[in-house]
Amino acid sequence: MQELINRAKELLADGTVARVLGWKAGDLPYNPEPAYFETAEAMEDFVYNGFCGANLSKYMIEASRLEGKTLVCLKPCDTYSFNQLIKEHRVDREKAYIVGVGCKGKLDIEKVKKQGIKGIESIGGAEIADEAETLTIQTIYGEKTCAYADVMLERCHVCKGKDHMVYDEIIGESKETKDAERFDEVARIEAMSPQEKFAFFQKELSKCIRCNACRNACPACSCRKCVFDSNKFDSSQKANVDTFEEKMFHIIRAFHVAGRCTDCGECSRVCPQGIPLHLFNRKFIKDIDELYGEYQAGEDTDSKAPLTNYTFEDAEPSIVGKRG
Amino acid sequence: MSSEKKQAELIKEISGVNPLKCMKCGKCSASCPSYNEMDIKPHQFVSYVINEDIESLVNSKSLWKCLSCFACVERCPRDVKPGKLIDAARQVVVRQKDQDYLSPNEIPELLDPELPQQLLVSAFRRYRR
Amino acid sequence: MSLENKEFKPKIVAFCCNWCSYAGADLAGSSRLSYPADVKIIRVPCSCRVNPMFILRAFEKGADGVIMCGCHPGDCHYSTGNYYARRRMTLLFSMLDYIGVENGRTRVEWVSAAEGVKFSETMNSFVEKIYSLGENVRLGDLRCKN
Amino acid sequence: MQRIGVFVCHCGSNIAATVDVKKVAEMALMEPGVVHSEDYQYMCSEAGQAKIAAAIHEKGLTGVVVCSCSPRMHETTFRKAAERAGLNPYMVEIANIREHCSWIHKDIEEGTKKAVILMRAAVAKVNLNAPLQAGESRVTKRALVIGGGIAGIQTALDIADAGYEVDIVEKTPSIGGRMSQLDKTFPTLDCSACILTPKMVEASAHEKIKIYTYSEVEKVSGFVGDFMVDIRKKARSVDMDKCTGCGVCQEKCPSKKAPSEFNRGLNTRSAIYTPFAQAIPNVPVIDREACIKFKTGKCGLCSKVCQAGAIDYDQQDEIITEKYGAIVVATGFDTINLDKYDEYAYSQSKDVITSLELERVMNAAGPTHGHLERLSDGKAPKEIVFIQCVGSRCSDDRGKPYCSKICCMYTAKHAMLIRDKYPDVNVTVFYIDVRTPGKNFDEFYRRAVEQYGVNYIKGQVGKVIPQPDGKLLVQGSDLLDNRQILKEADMVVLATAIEPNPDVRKIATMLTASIDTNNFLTEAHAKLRPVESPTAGIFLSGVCQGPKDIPETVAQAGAAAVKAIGLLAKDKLLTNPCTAQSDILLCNGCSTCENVCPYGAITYEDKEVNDHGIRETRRVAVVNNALCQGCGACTVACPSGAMDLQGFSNRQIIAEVDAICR
Repeated sequence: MQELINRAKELLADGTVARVLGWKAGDLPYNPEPAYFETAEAMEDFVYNGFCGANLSKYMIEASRLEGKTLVCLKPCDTYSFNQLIKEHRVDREKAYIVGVGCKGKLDIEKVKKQGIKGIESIGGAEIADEAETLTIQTIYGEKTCAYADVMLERCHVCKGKDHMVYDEIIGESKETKDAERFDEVARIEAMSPQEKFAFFQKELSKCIRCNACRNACPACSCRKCVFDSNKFDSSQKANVDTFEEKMFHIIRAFHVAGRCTDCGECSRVCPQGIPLHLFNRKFIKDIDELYGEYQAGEDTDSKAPLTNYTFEDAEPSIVGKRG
Repeated sequence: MSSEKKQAELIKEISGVNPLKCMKCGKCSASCPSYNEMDIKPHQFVSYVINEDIESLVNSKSLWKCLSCFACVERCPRDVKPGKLIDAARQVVVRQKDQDYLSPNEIPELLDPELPQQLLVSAFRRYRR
Repeated sequence: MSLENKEFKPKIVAFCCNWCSYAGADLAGSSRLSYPADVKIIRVPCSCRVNPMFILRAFEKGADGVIMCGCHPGDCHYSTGNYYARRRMTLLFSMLDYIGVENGRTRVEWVSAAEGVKFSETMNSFVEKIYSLGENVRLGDLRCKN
Repeated sequence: MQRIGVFVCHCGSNIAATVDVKKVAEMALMEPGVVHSEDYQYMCSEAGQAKIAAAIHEKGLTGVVVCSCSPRMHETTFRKAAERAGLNPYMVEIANIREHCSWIHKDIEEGTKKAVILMRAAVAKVNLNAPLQAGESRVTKRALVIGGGIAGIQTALDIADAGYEVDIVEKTPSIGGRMSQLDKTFPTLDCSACILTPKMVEASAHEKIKIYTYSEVEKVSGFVGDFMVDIRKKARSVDMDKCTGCGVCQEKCPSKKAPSEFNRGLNTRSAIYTPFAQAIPNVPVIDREACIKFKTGKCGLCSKVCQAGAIDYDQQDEIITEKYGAIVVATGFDTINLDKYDEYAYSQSKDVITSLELERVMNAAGPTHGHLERLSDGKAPKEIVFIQCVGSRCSDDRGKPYCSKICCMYTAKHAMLIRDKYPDVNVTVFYIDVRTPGKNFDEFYRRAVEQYGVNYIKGQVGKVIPQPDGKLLVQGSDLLDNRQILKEADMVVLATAIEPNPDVRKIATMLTASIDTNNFLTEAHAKLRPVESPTAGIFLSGVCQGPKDIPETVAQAGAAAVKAIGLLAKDKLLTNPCTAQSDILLCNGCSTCENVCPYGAITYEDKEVNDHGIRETRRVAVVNNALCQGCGACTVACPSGAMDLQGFSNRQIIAEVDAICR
């Protein structure tokens, strides 16, 4: 972390960048939040540890409009989102100085809490410089430990790899943390009976409180104004508006990001209700891979997206019924 | 439904043929190797079915003169397949119970080594289902 | 057609492209080829104009089945529209299947302007399918709050 | 709020018999925005249109819904009527209660219920309609004719005579097409070449006509009035400007084994060749597959003997890009492949030939120099059997479901000509029906029977069996005599079904012209617009639209020309105002829409926007309304809903959905 801070100060000092986009400590030991730093002094608040899951790519849409370059810290998986945003002309590559930061998997505080660890005062071992495989947690009930890998975010178990897709320099080491198959969960649901599938999603989706956290965090959901906030699809009767929004929100959101979603997992990470929203996006990705050939959004900045492309021999929609 | 109509429907069902598709080109009769033996000619089969006169068809010589060579089925440009119609008529007869017919067990001892193979094959086509 | 469930009158929305399928439906009409009145057609310029939101909207408003018809692949009046539509609908239908909605409720058929017979046959078989599936309960509310 | 008038048409009894029109009109008054409704016998009549106009004036209508036949039928009629009454034509919508309702339902209660729902959907849509203004686009005053047969030539001549430039693109080395292969024509028996070649010459000499032979259309973009076409001029290997057409190269060419396309492969030609003596242009091409120079690098004899120095082995294909206002398709036909009709022994015996091959045999320039002889041994036939409907009227996948239309007449012609020239030859025709609708056609057929003694037998042939002695045993049936016939023949002629030129599918795709299951191009209306494709600016000439004989082809060619001239005579075209439009405040500038636009109508510009007080420069999508054809692909690709289609907006379609599901 110190290397990162020193380098950032250097670049601020020589005027290469006007500001730094990173994380600062939050009000709890496990909730650092995205922040801009414009001076060396401000950099004192900078943190980077296992709880810095937030994908900062999306902030670059805004930062691209600011005066001067912005140093942005991107983890390997964040760089996919950044590439996708370049492809969609949403960020200006010239306005970004990308520091590819090392990542050995990011942590999920909910999983820590699920282990019965409560009243957390501080957490050791969540800083990237340590090679520690365990977290040491000071709580009001005394010291507790848990294995790092056991409390990683779901997305880190299906890590896309430790390589940054786009960067100006790399600081820190990364580690591939993949120990599960990305589509296993989707396949498990696919194998269910329609009743079971419906019951599963009914249970999950009925938790939704429409707080829009998923939408706000998603780097693909970057519309200036979401269709759910504009009147472009409403009928003239205002009374209809809310219900349609409410009922179809997640499926429409997933469809809008289909072929553009990099599977960064932010939607599930930020959901306060713990809905596994990534399962929608990942279903689309699985279908796209199977029907139209492997495609990873954000791997490059110029390939044609699956939904703006076609072949003469594409599968017919009836394949859905035939696959069984 | 009259019994005649029932019979005609049965023929259509067994054969899977829609006799109304026939355009009366006569290619079936032109293809038939047993044409001269038949009293009702292949191209006429359809009209017997359309006119619901299955009785005549069942009692015709043609019923047993058809070799089931299926040349007419093969060549019919309209997918009408007179061979299937007459075969269906035979089925109607065969399906009538308690009739005195040859049982498959009796066949081996009746076999004559001089019998031409073709005859056997066509006999199996005719009687096996 | 099975009409055992006399109470149930399904609502079926058919999106038809102006150039092929809508004309095919016209031909079915002028050829007096009947299909159930449960089907109501909405004219769109091309199958690629059909937004998944329209389909979801229809279900949310109580439709029991939605069918989309367009020109045969390769024959699109706008060259490529139906190729995009094909991908969009495949993915949408797969998603609906994934969340447990009976996939018989959605269908895509390619019907040309000359295929009045196919149009009527398609609608007959689709309506029959919807009758067999019964009322749509699952898609009414994806959030599924009762 | 709109002030909408709903007009319900009885269409005589077409609608009124299964829809309670009064009830529909009554129910309409309960819909939001509807201030007037009425029903009338024939809304499309002058009196009906007057009622609409009167209501617009008296009730101050801002929108109109007509419940009537398909919008494909009378949408324009009603929109024009509204326009005359001072209403924006795009404020009119049609509820299709005839084709989509009264004609398919029998129960009046059911029909009425559905009609009411269709009316509601249309009212819901009109509530959200906005006045639209048609734009203008220019017309390139030049036509393209694809195909240089009699259809293409006639169309080109007629357009050129009206004073417009025309280009003909012909795939083969010469114009002339199928008609140039024919010997005589029915029902007057005049020589085909004698009536065709003057037209070919006229076309080639016409100052307004440019002919690209040995060329193919490669790419078409643009739209009515402004098509951009790439034409591939295949390398001829002969300089067209230098060649004098002396023909010495063809005489001297040592490679003479290539099958002659013009003579249907019945004899051979040289590697450097003109398809036939009267070819236009009279400039040979080198068939590079057959040419020794191209195959081995040695030879070059043609180059040596060419006094004009016209031979150019290094010539390359050339792409010509040209703009056209109208395109006429005249791609013609071919006979079907007979591989699946083995019972007629076509592949087994040289003496079983198609009718088109017989044309070449009968022709003085053909492989037998016009002598009727068997191709196997050159002997004069004594007994000839004609078999009709080979591959026509078939419901299986071996043939075509349609009647090829021309066979009955050309067979009568062949039979008559043979009996006339060789009275000792017996001619038998096996037929299913003899179809002779046409002026002097049945008389012609009767002459073949009565005057020339051609033996017509009603019944098909089941099999043709080649005999060891070279004869052909024909097994057919005589349905009228109820007997089977076995006939020994020396020659069998098959009236082979015709099918559209196989290239037409590719061309139709390029032109986005629709095509039916038999590969015939679809006309815009089967009765009222038979020479126009549903795609604006594309016209149909000749057999590419459906089987027809020469006079019909020439008539249709003229009709297609008139339609093309009608288009070219305009300086400007009104464009469809139902185009996409981007809301710059919602646009993300993400380029997704640009990627799906088939017309390249969307570009991105940096624009100054004022987003509720925030002024900034944004990259936003801009639609070129002249290029946009209104398919709507972009509207669905756009995630934010910034892109919308005028006339079929998201809100309009959703309103229709809601009305139907209400």
